[in-house]
Amino acid sequence: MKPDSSQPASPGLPPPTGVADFACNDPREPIEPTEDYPSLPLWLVTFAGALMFWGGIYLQRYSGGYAATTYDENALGSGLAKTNAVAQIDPYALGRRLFADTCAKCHQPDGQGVPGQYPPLVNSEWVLASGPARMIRIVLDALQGPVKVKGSDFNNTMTPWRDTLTDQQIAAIVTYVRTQKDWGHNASPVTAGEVAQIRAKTRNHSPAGPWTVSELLAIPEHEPQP
Amino acid sequence: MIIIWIIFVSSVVVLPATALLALRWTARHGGFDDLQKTALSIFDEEEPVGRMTDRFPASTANEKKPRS
Amino acid sequence: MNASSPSILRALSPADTEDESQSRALLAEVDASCRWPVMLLFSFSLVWLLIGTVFALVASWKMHAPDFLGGISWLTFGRVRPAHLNAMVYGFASQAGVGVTLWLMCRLCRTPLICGWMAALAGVFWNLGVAIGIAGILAGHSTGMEWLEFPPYATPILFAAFALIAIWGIITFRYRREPHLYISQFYLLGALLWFPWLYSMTQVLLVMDPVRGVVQAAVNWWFAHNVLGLWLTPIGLAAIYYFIPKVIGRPVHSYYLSLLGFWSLALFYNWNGMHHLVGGPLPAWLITVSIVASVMMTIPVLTVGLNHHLTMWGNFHRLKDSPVLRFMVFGGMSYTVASLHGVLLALRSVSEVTHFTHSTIAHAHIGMYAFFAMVMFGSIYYIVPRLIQVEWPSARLIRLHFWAAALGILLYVVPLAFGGVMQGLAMNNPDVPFLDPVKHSVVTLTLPYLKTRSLSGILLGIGHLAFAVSFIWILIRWMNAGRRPKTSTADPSV
Amino acid sequence: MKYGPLIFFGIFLTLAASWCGLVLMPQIQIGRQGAVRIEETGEFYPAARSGVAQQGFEIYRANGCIYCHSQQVRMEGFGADILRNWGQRRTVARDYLNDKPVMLGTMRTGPDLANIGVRQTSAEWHATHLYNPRIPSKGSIMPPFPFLFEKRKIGSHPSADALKLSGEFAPEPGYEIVPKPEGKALVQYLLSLKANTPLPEAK
Repeated sequence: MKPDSSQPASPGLPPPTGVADFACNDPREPIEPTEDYPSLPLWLVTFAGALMFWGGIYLQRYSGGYAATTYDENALGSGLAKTNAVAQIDPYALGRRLFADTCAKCHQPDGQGVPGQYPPLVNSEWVLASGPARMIRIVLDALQGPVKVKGSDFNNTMTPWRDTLTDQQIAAIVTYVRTQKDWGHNASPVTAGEVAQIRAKTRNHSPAGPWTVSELLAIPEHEPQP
Repeated sequence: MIIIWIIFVSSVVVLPATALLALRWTARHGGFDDLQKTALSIFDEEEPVGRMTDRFPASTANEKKPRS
Repeated sequence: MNASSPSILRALSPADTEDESQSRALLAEVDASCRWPVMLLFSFSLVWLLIGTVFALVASWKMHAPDFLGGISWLTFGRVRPAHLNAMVYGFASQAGVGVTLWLMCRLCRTPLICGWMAALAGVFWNLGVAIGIAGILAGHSTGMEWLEFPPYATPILFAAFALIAIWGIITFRYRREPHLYISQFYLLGALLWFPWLYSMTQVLLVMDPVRGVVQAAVNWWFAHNVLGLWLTPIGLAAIYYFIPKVIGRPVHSYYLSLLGFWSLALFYNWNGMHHLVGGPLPAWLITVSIVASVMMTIPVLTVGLNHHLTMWGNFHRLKDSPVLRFMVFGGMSYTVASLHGVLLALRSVSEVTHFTHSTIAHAHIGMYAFFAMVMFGSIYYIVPRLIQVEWPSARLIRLHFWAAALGILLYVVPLAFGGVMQGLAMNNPDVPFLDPVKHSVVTLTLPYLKTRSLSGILLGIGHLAFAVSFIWILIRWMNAGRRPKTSTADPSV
Repeated sequence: MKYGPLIFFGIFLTLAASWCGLVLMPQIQIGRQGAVRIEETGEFYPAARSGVAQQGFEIYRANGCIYCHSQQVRMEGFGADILRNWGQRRTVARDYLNDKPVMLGTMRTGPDLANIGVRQTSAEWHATHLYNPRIPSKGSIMPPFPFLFEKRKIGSHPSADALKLSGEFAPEPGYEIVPKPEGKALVQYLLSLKANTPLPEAK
């Protein structure tokens, strides 16, 4: 099948960049073997060089001295580790975040709980008690056995948070729940100090397991100051 | 952990050195002489330059008009 | 040993007319020898494509309707998703890739398929291995490592298939008649040799005598990313480098650039496996090395992209009447987009947001589908008519396939990449609760994007059905043509 | 370019280089890390997982939980893992010494589970959540795992670990939903996921 000469010479080829101008428009014209080869576009070579240079710098800067136990890329390599200043945390915001991660799993994000299983927190007489003493104890060592909340009965075992949450975190959660704006709560907030005091006082109770309603009712709502 | 540095330094020196040697050997043995011909090696001799060798099949099987 | 194939200079002198017929006969002989193995591989890869698409639709639907098929243990999301991944990667992509490799290697080496039984045997092993592997995953015997979920009783069969193909590749390359090494042969040889080494090394280090602790994650992601970089990408690029010049009848713009592209890919792609573990429990230097390698990948990607673009310069108007060119150019451009998106995702500050989100999935699908699958579709549309000397039955089906696939993958990738970034930003803001049925939360925020993904899945499914109908139709024609007396049908490519 | 051996050499060299860098070096550095003795408690960390929890690990692997849950806590200031109370500290290589395979996970469609055993200690909540995640956490897109549970006729009295279900989730009267051994094992595994032991390198 003869070369197709009816095809117009295609103007498409870009200006040859040092490419031997093989005569594509006249197929009869033999292609001379050429010695030179098309040189690389200069911008690509400089870009590659710049990238190599950046790579070396980045590798040296963020490799933490190639140590086996350096996980923070900013350590060792240079002094200025990324210090994120611990902003003054607003307890309400911290409480809301922790509530969403932990308590909401059972008491539901809207605080209504699950009828028959997990008691509600909204307008619960336990939450809006004048003093936080009983609520802090419940959060620390949990509650089990039959309990009446807003008229309906619950009988489930709650998980204790004594070993999981710090005093500041428990104070933030209790403050958040007691002063939740959407639920219309405005009971008194709680400080980490009060939680620490109760945590120390009830140290001997925790091995005996969660509180029961009768034990809690025996404790005054306001913690007697020492 | 001295073994790491031995491997590391040797690989950083040996690897590029072998690459450059291979490059020089290829250039000397005419590896890069005529790249343009290699680019043409996929074409048959009688395949004209610049002509399409693939198109949508004709709409009905029978009228298969050969396209110029 | 190799009959010196007629060089262009001698062919032009009139005395050499019989050379042309001789080279035309040689090509026909090469195609004829490849016919059965390659058609076998393409047919089975199409079967796996359809099975993988079904798994994909089930998995995607479960993302936003979790109770869908919820009660069946072997269809739970955790088993359907790895089944989809393996059906697509090892069932469809690798097998179609091997089919293209067989044909392309024979064409470029100008030698008929040597010991075709080896390729056919490999095909049988392959499908056996993938079938057993996927049954194992659905039964719950997955090894639990991403990209390596096949249980230990399936992987030896797969490795045997890979090894057979690699051996075949070396033999064909050894007895090649065309002295010149076209760039596609570089990539194909690379793919054929890299993958069996990679696969066997990983099986030894992770299944037979597992390394301890987090080093398993290092080996896992060294393997997983190199499956893409050293097996599928080279085959895809080899196909593009061959088919774009072949279809538009113009040699590749600069052979020199393609050499640079190959060697920089070989050097840098190897190293960037650990960008899947940014921020993870691995030494900082390991992750930094991979991030640097990922950024270095811009060099081969720009080189290859530039080379293809300049080859296509002045010929973009030809896209409208050539199906193969459409798939190839779409695949080539998606390769550049996928790689640059990958470089972006590898940077630490970006990875902090997008690491555990759906934008990783979007990146995976630009690379796997928009680049590799589309290139495979294009190659099949070019190769099959030349193998069985029968033209594709309907142009409308091919157009439907192209537009359904192209629009489908765009509808998949763009919303999911964007949704992934929003998900990441919300996840990094501790005040946004992770799950809240009513208020703005991370899970409810991603739901619309997951629904658009299911929509795009349906569109892709339509494209695959169109492809399947087209493929079965041409097989039927081939069967009928087989019975008709052998008339010398004109070479369909003219 | 006509020379095959050069290509084989190049292909082998590049793969060998990356194998040395990304596989051999980490194996040399942290491949032979052992458990470390914790001063306050005197035990070794990481302790081997109990039998039931190990069976739970196999159920976790078989059902592909890693495709939506990660098990790695990133450091303070890189993502909000610690602020979201997903962990008290970042996880390091030593936390995963006994896992085969390591379940780091790359997707967080669901929350990170590296420290779930500390954050959610109620086995009953986990069992109900696994049976149907929409019971305890409404709006969840996690698939249900009813095949890890079985519906049984109530014998003389309801069994201890029957799930407390109400409303449309409860089985018909006279029946109860009880976790199979696989279900119990998975719950025990989840409860065993704790990453709060202080380690020197995890500051």
